[in-house]
Order: sequence, then structure tokens, then C-alpha cells
Amino acid sequence: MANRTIIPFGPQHPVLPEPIHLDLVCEDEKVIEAIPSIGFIHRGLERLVEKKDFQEFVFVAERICGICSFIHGQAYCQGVEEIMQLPVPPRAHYLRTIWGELSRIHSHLLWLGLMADGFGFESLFMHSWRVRERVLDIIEATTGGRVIFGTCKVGGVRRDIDAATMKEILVKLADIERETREIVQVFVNDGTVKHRLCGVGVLSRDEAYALGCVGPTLRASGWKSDTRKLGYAAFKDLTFEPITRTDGDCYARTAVRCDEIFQSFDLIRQAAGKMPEGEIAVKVTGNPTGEFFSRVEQPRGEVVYYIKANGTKNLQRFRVRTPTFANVAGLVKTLQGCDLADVPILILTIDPCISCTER
Amino acid sequence: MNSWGHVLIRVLIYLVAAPLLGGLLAGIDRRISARMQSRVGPPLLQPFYDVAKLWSKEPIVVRRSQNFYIIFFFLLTVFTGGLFFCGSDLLLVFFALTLSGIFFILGAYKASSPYSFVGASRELIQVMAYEPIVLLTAVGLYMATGTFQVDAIWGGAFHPLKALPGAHIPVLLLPGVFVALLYAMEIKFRKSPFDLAASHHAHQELVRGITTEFSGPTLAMIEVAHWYENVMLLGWIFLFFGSCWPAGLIACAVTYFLLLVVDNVCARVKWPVMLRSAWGMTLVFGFGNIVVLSLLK
Amino acid sequence: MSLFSMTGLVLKWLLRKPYTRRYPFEPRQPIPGSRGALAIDLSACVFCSICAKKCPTQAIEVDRAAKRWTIDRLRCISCNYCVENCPKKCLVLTTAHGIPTVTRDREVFQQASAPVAAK
Amino acid sequence: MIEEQPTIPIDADRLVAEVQALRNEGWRLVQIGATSLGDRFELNYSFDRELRFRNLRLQIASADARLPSVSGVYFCAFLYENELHDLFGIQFDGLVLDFKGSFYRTATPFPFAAAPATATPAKPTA
Repeated sequence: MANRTIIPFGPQHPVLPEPIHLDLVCEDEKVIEAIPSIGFIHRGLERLVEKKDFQEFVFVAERICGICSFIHGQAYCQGVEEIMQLPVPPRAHYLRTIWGELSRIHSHLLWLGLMADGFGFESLFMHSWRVRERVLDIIEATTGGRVIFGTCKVGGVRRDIDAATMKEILVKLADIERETREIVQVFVNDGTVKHRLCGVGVLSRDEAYALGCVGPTLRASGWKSDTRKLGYAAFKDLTFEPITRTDGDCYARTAVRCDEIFQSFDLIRQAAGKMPEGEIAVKVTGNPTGEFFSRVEQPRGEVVYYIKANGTKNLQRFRVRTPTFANVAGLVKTLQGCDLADVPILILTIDPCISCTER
Repeated sequence: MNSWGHVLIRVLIYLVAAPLLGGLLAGIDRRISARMQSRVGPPLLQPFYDVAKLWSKEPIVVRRSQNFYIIFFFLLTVFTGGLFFCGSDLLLVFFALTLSGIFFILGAYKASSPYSFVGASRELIQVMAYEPIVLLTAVGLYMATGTFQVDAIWGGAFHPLKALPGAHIPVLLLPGVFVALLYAMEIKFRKSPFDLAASHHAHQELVRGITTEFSGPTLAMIEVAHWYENVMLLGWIFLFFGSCWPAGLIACAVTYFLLLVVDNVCARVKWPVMLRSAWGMTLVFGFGNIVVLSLLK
Repeated sequence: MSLFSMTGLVLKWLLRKPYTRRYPFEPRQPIPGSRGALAIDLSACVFCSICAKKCPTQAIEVDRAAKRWTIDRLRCISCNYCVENCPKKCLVLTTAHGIPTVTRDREVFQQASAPVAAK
Repeated sequence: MIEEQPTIPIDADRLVAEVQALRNEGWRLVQIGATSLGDRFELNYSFDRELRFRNLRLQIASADARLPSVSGVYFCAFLYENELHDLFGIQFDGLVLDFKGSFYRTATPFPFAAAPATATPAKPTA
């Protein structure tokens, strides 16, 4: 006993393909202390605004993250549009909502797979990703890209989805939803999965809030906080309630994400039903002047884009606070005193995207 | 008793056939697992390609002595299998296998990396978890057949309970022990939910657990040793069917398929659960069976 | 609490055709609307070099005097920005995706001659 | 308009007290960020409560920049403050978890400290 070993975890680790490093101070299999260190791949994207003009920059913004890329582009465009007071056509708003929710489904399915891999459930991992492929196919057919959509631009969107295609997509989505249910029931009901998730890494309601957690991590601790409720894009016209759980453990975080997948299916159906006809983009003239904090709900939680423009074609300051960045504090808390076997699960339940955290 | 020449031939056949069979089994394992996971999977002979490639690689070690232990692990595993298949004493087989396992663990400890360190201590817990049922298997087989000699059990030579129907097939008298042994097999074959010392996929918090620090030819040796071991473990299953060898072969295939299914429908559990459940199974099914058997006498 | 709740799914897929493909031997059917490799209709190109200026990754180079249009395929991100901005509409994104390569060559398109791959 | 974003200018010496007051009122720390204006840094401390946004703003001289840490009030502020230290070179006093410049492994020290070339508005092109 009390034989302390330091287990280096990451920055390259098979269970966690993200550049995060942890020195786990362990007593046997108990983690006494763990301080995450990131910053292996700081890309300095924020200062690229000095090189790219503000319309072209959406390509860079989309590449901050490979998974929630569309919503990154959307957050950026919404920020610039807000500053320039652009009258974005409603159809563009609806298309953005649909693509945003498709991206949420594929991100959550990806995460479910990684999570299954984290607790050593290989077949569940493979099946989650099999279903995700079908979502990616829909995304590729409608936007042209599989993970980098490239359809959002300042003033609207680049592509339209015609009514016939939309109908086909809805049929496919119903099938995908059925397949997702087959997988989600394992996450929610299976005994061995519950053994690994229930009661692990509990963040109480107050802790989660005080630590500044966002997204599913915060909602799993009982906070009804969802930035989509701000009513950006088409969300003001759609009916939905943020999904919450009260336990605050890994199981609650998993359950929140599982339910959010089905909520996204529902939101896509609603948006497709209400989608107005019309233009998909407005012409952008002039340069922005002003500043705005654009807040958008990504699969991982609230992302904050700070955009400050001074009337030139390059922005003066561009800053991104990704959801993972906000959730790292919660991770530091849950890692203290956990089991060594739970470390990958705890890191995964904040749905880490370290690369976008470092921008 | 067998003549020396006879034993020599059996050992030679075992030495050549076991790794071929074990490697093929690993290949089939990977194909079936892949199909269960909706993948195509690797070629059937992939395990052999893997070992050939490992063999051609430069050996990199933390400490030279760690490989020394692995050589002992390999030789002892092969030796244990040899003992078993030439029909020797079952008790000797079980203890020799434990000894070879200990050498493996010592090698991992010697590598002094935190990953293989934790992997090795988990492996020790695994040994603790499955050892009781292995002992009960020996006791049970003795009670059912009156001998510890593998040859005699296979031959169905001597049965103290001849009066009972089907007594020449030990599993009919030892269903509980058999079930508990299946549970232990899940641990021995390093399948999920008990792949916590060294997962097949290197997808665990310990990277590759106990084998993290072994590379090149040494890792190839560990791999081949596991093939030998797996074939012998299936031999144990076979043993339960005594002289009725078609039933034994079917049982081996069904057992392996069951192990694969369980492997694919479970998350990796933590060690306290493994220890508790393995001992629970041993106590309820294994020990319960032994008690019933002793009452029948 | 249920154990083995995955069994049905696993056994179902054991009997089904695998979802994956043996990739290099069975190529994927291109999805209509996919943004694949960039193609140029040289006969329509006037070498105005707007595409090169607009390209976010500087993958395109245009030599107006030599009437040469070159692209670094590994830099191109298939974003469609050059296609949108081309005044002669001679650029188009095909649905076919590039084949894997190990060298970083620039693909050269020379007007009045067939495309030549050069270092 | 998506949402109102009131910005309240404050002085550096009032910072911790103001942040503490917001914490007591139940606000969540959304982000801390800085903009380099050449000889000054402009800092934004953003908060949220039930989807209402509020922003505290202060300016400090960029030479030998130093600020009190609010990580005692909001633990999660240590992330933002370490980031600001590594990117802008702002020193924070009383950080609860100080990475001492190793939070981001940047090739050049304090890469964001210099003002961008576009800080001075050129003639509008349109």
C-alpha cells in the first residue's frame, strides 16, 4: 500500500486519440492526483484573421474541429452577420439548423463509439460507427463533405436541399433512428455498461455550475442549460426542451447524449416540415465594424466566438472558447480519487476535443 | 503405460500441430469477431503473418533480463501442454501452467514500466480469480473418474460410479464444475469482460497491459505461447467428455463460439467484480457440484 | 439491469453481409453532390488567376504568360471557393476523390497540350 | 438580434470584487479573453445566467502586464488565466493552478502579445 507510482497518460494513447497528457499519481489503482496538460498542438488559428479576409475565414473556422465543424462555421457566420446586421434569409436559417442537428447526431454517435471503446466494448464501438456512416452519407449527399461541410457562408448558405431530397432524407433518417435505438438500448440498459458508468465521476449540481461546465456535462448534473434556447437560426420556431439528468455521473452524461440524438432527429423533422421557400443567401457588401460574442450550442456544449471588427476586411480579433476548454475544469475535479480503470471514461465523458480547444 | 516411442510421437505431433491449430483458431476468432462487429475482418492467416513480422523486428527491451523470463514462460507453457497431451498427471499440468504464468508476470514486473507493472498486478489477480476453479476441476475429475491421469480419463478406463448412467462422460457428473470452468476460460482466453491485464486490442487504460514492454521476437514468442496455451485449454474442455471424442470436439467449438459471443457483448469490468464473480461461480457451481457428487458416493 | 443485451445485434450481423468494404479492391460508389477533386476545362480558362488568389490554401498557381495552370492536390481542400469565383466557369468539382499518393507533386495543366504530371 | 450583450467597463483593482459579486448573484463564468491593442490589452470577462449574457471589460498597459487572479472565485478561471499568460504574457497573481508557462507549448513566447497589423483601421474599401 501507499506505493505511489506515476503513470503517464497521453499525449498519445490508444484509448484516447487526443493530445492530452496526464500524470496520474496512483496508489495501486487509485488515482490520487491528476493534472491535465494540453497545448501540444497550439495552431494559432485565432491570429490567422490577419491573413484571411473575413468571408474567407469561415473555411478556417470550420477547420477548428473536425467533428462539430459545421457548427463552428455557423457560430462564426452568425457572429459576423450580427455585427453587419445582415438580413439572413429564413431558409438559410432552417438549412443551418438541419445541418447542425445532423452534425450533432454524427458527433454523438462518434462519441458513443469512442465511449464504448473506452470501456472495452469493441462490438458496440463498431456498431455505433456503422450507424454514423449512414449519417455521414446523408451529409455528403447534401453538402458535398463528410465532416467538413463547407456550406455555411457569411450571409447564408452555399447549397440548398430541394423538397424531393429532403423527403428521401427523412425516410433514411427514420431508418437510422431505428438502428440508433438498437445501439442506444445497450448503452442505457446493459449490466456491464452500467457497472462501468453508474456512480463514476459524479459532478453535483453546484459543482458542475461553479466549474463552468457546459453542454451535456452541465445538463447531466441537472441544469436546464442549452444555448439553442437563445433561439438562433431556426430554433426560435421549433419546440424542444433541453434534456437533463440529475445524477451527474458518467451514466447520466451518456444518457443525456443518447436522448439528444433522438431530440435531433425530431428537430430535423420539425425543421423540414416548417422550412420556408426563398433565397438561401444575401449578398455581402462592405466590411464589419463592431464586436459580438456569438454563442452556439455544439454537440459538446456552448461555444463562444468573440469577433471584433474594425471596418477592414480582416478582423481585429477573433477568439474561440470551445466547450471542451470549459469542461476541463470539471475533468480535473472528477479525476481526483478515481480508479485507474475509470480514467479513460472520465476523460471521454466530457467529450473532449483537445485539438479544437487549442485552436 | 505407454512406451517411450509412443509418447515421443505424441509430443512431436503436439509440438507441431498445436501452434498451427492455435494460430488458425486466432484467425477464425478474428474473422468471426469482425463479422459480429459488421466488419470484413483480416485474412484467416493474419495471426501467422503478424508473428512472422514480429519475428523479423529488432528486439527492443527495457532490461535484457525481461526476455529471459519470457523464454522460461514459453518453454514452460509448451512443456505443460506436452505433459497434458501425452496423458500425464492432471495436477502436474495445472501447477506447471501456473508456474509458467508466474514467469510471464515476473517478466512484466522486470520491465519496470508503470503500464506493465499495473498489468502484471492485474494478471496476478486474474490468476487468483481462476485458480480455485482449476483446482476444483482436478478434484472433480478425480471424483468422477478415480484418476488424475489424463490418459486414463480419455480412455474412460476406470469409473467408481459405473452404476450411474453415462458415467464414462465426466461432464454428466460435473455440470457445475464445467460451467464454472467456462467462466474461468473467459479469463484465461483474455476475453472481454475480463481482458483487464492485457486486452487484445490495446484499447485500455494500460495500453497493452502486461505485454506493453515486450516487442519483436519476444512478443512473437508470447503470442505463440498463447496459441499453445489455448489449444491446451480447449483440451481441458475435451477432457470433460472422456472417451466420447465427437462430443468433445463439438463442445470445444461451441465453447469457443460462446466465449466469442460473450467477448462481443460485454464491457470490460473492473477487477473487484471479476474476482467476486469468479469466486462466486466457483463456490456455487463448482463447489456445489463437488458436494453433490460426494453425497452420491 | 440486463446482461448480454447486445447479443441479438451481434448474432444478426454475424449472419449478414459485412458493412465494410475491402477498400482498394472494391472502390466506393461516388455520392452525387460530393465535393471531390477539382477539374479544369483549359479551353475556357483565360488565366485570370482569381482562383489562385481566392484559394484558402494557396493550392493553385497560375502562370498567365506561359498559359499554365497548376494545382497541388494535397493542399486542395475541395472547398468549392475557386469554382464559385471563377468568372469563366471553367472550374468544377467532380464527385471522384483523389487517389492516395506518397509524393507531393503539382499537377500541371498547359493550354494547347495534354496534361503533364511533373515534379 | 440574437441577444443583448451589455458590457460594463471596470478598473483592474475592482476586478476581483466585481467578479465575486457576480458569482454571489449566481452567474457562470463563460470566458476570459484578451485583445491586443498595441500598448494596451483589452480584457473581457464574460458571464452567463439563465442565458443572459454580461461582460466586464478592462484595459491594462501591455508592458509588464499584471492582474489579480480570479481563480480563487471561479476555479475554472485558472484555464483562461494560464492561457492569457502563455499567449499574451499577462502575469496573474494568486493563480490556484499555475502551469508556469507550459499550458500552451507555443513555438514563440507570447505570440498574441503584439497587436495585429490590422489594428489601425485602414480606409474602408466599400
